[in-house]
Amino acid sequence: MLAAGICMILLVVLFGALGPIFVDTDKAQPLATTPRQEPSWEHPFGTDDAGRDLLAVMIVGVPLTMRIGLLAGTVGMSLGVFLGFTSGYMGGKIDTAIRGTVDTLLTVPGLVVLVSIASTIREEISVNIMALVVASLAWMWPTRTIRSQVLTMRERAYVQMAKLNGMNNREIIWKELFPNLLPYLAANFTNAVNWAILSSVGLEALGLGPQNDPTLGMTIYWAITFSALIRGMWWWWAIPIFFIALIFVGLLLIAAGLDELANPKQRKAV
Amino acid sequence: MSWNYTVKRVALFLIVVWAAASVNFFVPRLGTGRDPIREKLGQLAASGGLRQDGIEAMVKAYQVKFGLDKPLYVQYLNFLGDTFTLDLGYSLANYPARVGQMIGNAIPWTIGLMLVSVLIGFALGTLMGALSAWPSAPRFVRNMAVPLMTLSAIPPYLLGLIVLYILGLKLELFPLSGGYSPGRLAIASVDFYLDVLHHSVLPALAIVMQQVGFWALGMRGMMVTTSGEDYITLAEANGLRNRTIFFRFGLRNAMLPQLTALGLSLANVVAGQVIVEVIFAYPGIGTVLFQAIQASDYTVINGVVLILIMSIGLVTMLMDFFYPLLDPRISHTRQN
Amino acid sequence: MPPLLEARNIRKVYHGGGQLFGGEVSETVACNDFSLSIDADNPTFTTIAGESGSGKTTIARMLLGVLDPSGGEVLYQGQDVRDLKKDGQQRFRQDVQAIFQDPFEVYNPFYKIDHILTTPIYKFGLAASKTEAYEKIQEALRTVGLRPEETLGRYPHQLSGGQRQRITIARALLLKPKLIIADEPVSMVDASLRATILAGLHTLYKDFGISFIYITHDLTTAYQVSENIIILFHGAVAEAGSTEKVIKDPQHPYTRELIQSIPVPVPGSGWIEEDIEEKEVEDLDAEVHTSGCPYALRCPAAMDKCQEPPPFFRTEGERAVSCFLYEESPVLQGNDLHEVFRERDR
Amino acid sequence: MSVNGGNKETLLDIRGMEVHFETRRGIARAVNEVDLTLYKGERFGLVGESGSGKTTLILALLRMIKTPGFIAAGSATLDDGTDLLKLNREEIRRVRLKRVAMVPQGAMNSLNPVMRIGDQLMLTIREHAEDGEIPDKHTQLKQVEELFYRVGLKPAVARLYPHELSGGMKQRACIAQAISLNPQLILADEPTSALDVVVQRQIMQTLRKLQNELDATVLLVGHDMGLMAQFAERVGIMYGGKLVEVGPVEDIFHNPQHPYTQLLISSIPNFEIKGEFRGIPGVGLSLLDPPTGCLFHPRCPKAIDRCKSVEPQLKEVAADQLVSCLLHEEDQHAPAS
Repeated sequence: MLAAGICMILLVVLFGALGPIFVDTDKAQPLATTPRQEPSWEHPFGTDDAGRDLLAVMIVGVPLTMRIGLLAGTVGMSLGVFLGFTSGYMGGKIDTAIRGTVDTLLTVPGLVVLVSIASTIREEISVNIMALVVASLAWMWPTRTIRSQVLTMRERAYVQMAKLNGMNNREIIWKELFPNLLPYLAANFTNAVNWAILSSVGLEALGLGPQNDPTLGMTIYWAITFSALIRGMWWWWAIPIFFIALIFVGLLLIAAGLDELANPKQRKAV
Repeated sequence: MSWNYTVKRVALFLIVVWAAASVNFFVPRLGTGRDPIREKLGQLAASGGLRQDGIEAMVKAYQVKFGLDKPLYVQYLNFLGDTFTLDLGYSLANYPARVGQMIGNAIPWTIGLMLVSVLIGFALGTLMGALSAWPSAPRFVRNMAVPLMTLSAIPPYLLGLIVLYILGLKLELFPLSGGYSPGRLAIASVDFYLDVLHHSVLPALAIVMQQVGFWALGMRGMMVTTSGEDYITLAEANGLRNRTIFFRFGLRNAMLPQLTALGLSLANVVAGQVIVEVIFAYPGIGTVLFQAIQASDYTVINGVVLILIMSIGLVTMLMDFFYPLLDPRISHTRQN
Repeated sequence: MPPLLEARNIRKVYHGGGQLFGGEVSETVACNDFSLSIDADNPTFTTIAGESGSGKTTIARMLLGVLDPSGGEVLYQGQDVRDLKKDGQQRFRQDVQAIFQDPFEVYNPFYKIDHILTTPIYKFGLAASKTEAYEKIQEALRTVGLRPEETLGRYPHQLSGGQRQRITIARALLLKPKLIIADEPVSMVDASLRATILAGLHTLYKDFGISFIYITHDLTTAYQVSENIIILFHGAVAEAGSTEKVIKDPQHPYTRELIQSIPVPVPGSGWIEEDIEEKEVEDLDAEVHTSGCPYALRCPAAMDKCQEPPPFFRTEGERAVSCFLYEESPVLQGNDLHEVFRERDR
Repeated sequence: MSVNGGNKETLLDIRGMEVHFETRRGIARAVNEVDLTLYKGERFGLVGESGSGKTTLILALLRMIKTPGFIAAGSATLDDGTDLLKLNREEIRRVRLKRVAMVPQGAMNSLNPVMRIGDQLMLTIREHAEDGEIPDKHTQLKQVEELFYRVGLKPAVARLYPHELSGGMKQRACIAQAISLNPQLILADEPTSALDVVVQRQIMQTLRKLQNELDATVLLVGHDMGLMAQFAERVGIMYGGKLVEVGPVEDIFHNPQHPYTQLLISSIPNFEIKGEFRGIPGVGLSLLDPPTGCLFHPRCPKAIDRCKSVEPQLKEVAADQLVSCLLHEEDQHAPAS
């Protein structure tokens, strides 16, 4: 599972990295080519209403979407690791406060809050700001799951043994807990990236994305706005969906594979 | 259920609503000046998104309402008061339509679609996930884990585009958009309800497909753990029928964490649903939100956000209250 | 000179179910007013015995300083372990060590078993060089009957339970502590290996002069290894004294019931046939929450007086019993079990 | 060979039972050519350390071995000729509880946490009733209360959930369930290992009393020799999936024949010896890489050369006492060339 997932993501990354060598990315701008062309040898993915070549759009857009996901995932995860470890290991009042906040915030529909934020700063949204907006909510799940993992691990006898071996809290966290949590953290990170991409695509599909960058979500937004579906321009929406699906399934497979590594109980059953 | 717990839980709900309302109040006032309404209206008028005749009337209405000459805290208190009485003000783009009215018209559509599709998705997904981890289930069921996982990974609105294309456009089995056929009178008749049902199949299908995958995946993990429990072994040793063990011992127990997850993920479910409505031009709250975003209609956007947060908060609270009925080990009262 | 380790009226109350928003708080007294002291210069082997829920592991963890008592204090050389400065902390860790129940769980699965042996050497500066450290480790492993070449460099799951437990004993040996708290060290080991492990502990006590606090639910092994015994019931001490006396001639009604319940490995001795007087306890929580003698609800000899907490009566020099049946005997001053144990040593 | 000593009637005859587990590193023989006869109304104790195959044997009799394990060979015939190992799924389901019942090891977790105790018992009774003969709710409840009375539980327990019961009460409820259809054979897998000794004695006495009333056979599996000495009439010793010695409890404890049994008996701690520790030397065997010949020979103080190559067979050495050891084969027969 892990290998299949990594292959899929690698494929997507290579597509974005090597694409510019073969295809002129200027054709991702409006009015670059003839509009409304079906897929053909000249335009393998077709062109849209505004005359953008969709192959070029994908080559520019896929890395942009991945970048939003990675940036937001990294920020969210870093916060999650910090808060999760603090909460789980320290316990007491700090834990109660962090856990209470996270559990409360989780019941708030994240995307809807993002809509509210994004619509206020709509004009200024760029790819990086988009990532920051999404990151503002991407830390909650990691905090929650890492906390509960740390909580169970903290009770393990080897942590007590480490205390008796004279290790201090910092050493116990980094030398005893962290290595064992690595697969969990990797799976968590993958999930955070996945969530970030999901949210950014969702916001973009509502028109709340970077207006001048052809991310995957914005491409879908334009396709919806200009009724590509009813007009039979299937390539306009099907192609970004294909890439989004590829990214999501790839990330999910990686996360599931890592989970299996971390959790031998699941491993037996599969 | 103890009083103490009830009071605490209701208080938490009110805090969430209060926090959401406060964010709604302060965020628009951060960047802009002291008169956000006039400023927003100015922007709208400049881009031609507003009917001219409404502007002055609306500005006046808002000034009276918020007392913009009054200090900020008075404005804030007024705003909170309005929020808790569900008075959400006027739509900027469709004055004199009231936000509450617009949302009120849309909400039955959303709730209907959502309730049905989430329930079907949850039930089907839970069952399939449980079967896929049950050692004595047929082989083909156990092999379904991978396709289910793929489905769960794709957001419902993207699935929506695909089913819309295949079942709506190509096969012409279902209408492409809307909640009912244009021109049909929205009166309570069998014909009308059938029409509504017909229109809701595709958006519901899109949500159900993704939901099935999501719940199946979670349930599979829970079922793997549950099927190793001692009480499953003893039930088998006691010669209970396989079906009884599966439903009353396996599924019943493995489902409990799923229900907690349902409460927690409801927020995400709703968000995904909002975009599905846009794709299908379904007359629900998502479409209202989408149109408001396109028209920069901030009062409507904020109203929708607030209503969504409130209703999800309400549902999670109710679920917390009902959970002890399902799991006798959890109790909100002290054991004596 | 203050004793090496002293528990002074320690108490532990657990609060359950408390959350920011939800759950009611319930209290469980896991340990009520426990006092004990261990001298450094005169090694002793003391058993703390009790059934599940008696609070024995809670006491062990408080003595080790990994769990803070809710009341009272644990003193290391006269100083509260919570207030120890860095070097004091270091000496405390070195002097008071532990062996745990599950010989698999104490190993971090990420590291080879060497980790558990090299860390204390490095942390406590026990060796000047890598070679010296390695020699010390080898020597310790050989002392507990393991071949270093068969154990070092392996991961915990590659060794048997018996080997793993012996390595933790080697670790304790490496540190040369003055006191080892062994929490159910043989309960998860097969019977045939149990003897080997217990023999290892006994060697450390006899040959290396290390004191032991042996925590167990198994009175037969307690009898084999220990000189003093403390019987716990629901967080309170029922009876304490020399192992020989307490086990061969139990005085507290609970101790009697406990010892009669042990199936002796002699066929046909009537354990299964003999009718036992069973007093069913209606309310399980009542025993935990009572202010009087916790055993009173089941006790065949219960009296009205048992609603009050019984003090320790010193029924003889080497024994104290917390039961009103012995109220003729003098009351043990200050609950100091050490007084009783010292009598045996004289 | 004659296994039937005296005039006891055979209840279950196990012949050549083999249970294998397929692992990545080869096949592990968890139960290895086991022959065992259980008589009607007797209390038989099966002793072994972890990994000796005693629990696997019980699960195999109930046909509950899960993949990667499987029953590779053998038969287990009840007194009416039914071979447990050959029944189809529905047939074995009907045998469970009705003829062969199990008292579980982990009573703490053996009851469905979301069902009231009474409902669980009634469900079991209904599932075993013939179609159309399902008793009404009132009769079922009466039946449950009667069962509770027999195991020493109050009728009110029927309305409680498992988490509201103490460990001992849970195990009583499990025993009530096990005897609900008057089984001929009760398989008890370390039924008291999770309980305190005071409660252990009460539970074992209850089990003993019920066994008498039902005239059922109890197969008690465990490693606590004291418990075996007190409860069992006959004892079997397992090592590495093989039965190495079977005999009356007095003989096993006072006159053990197999070197492993001898070491096992001498390693039991008691209140007579202080400061002396006798164990069994060496390490337990790996089922994946078993030694040739006698499985115990690498640890056996009395091993002879032939033990390394010749697999001993279970042979009768005294009345009712069977041992699988070459030393005894040598005693009886002239050394084979």
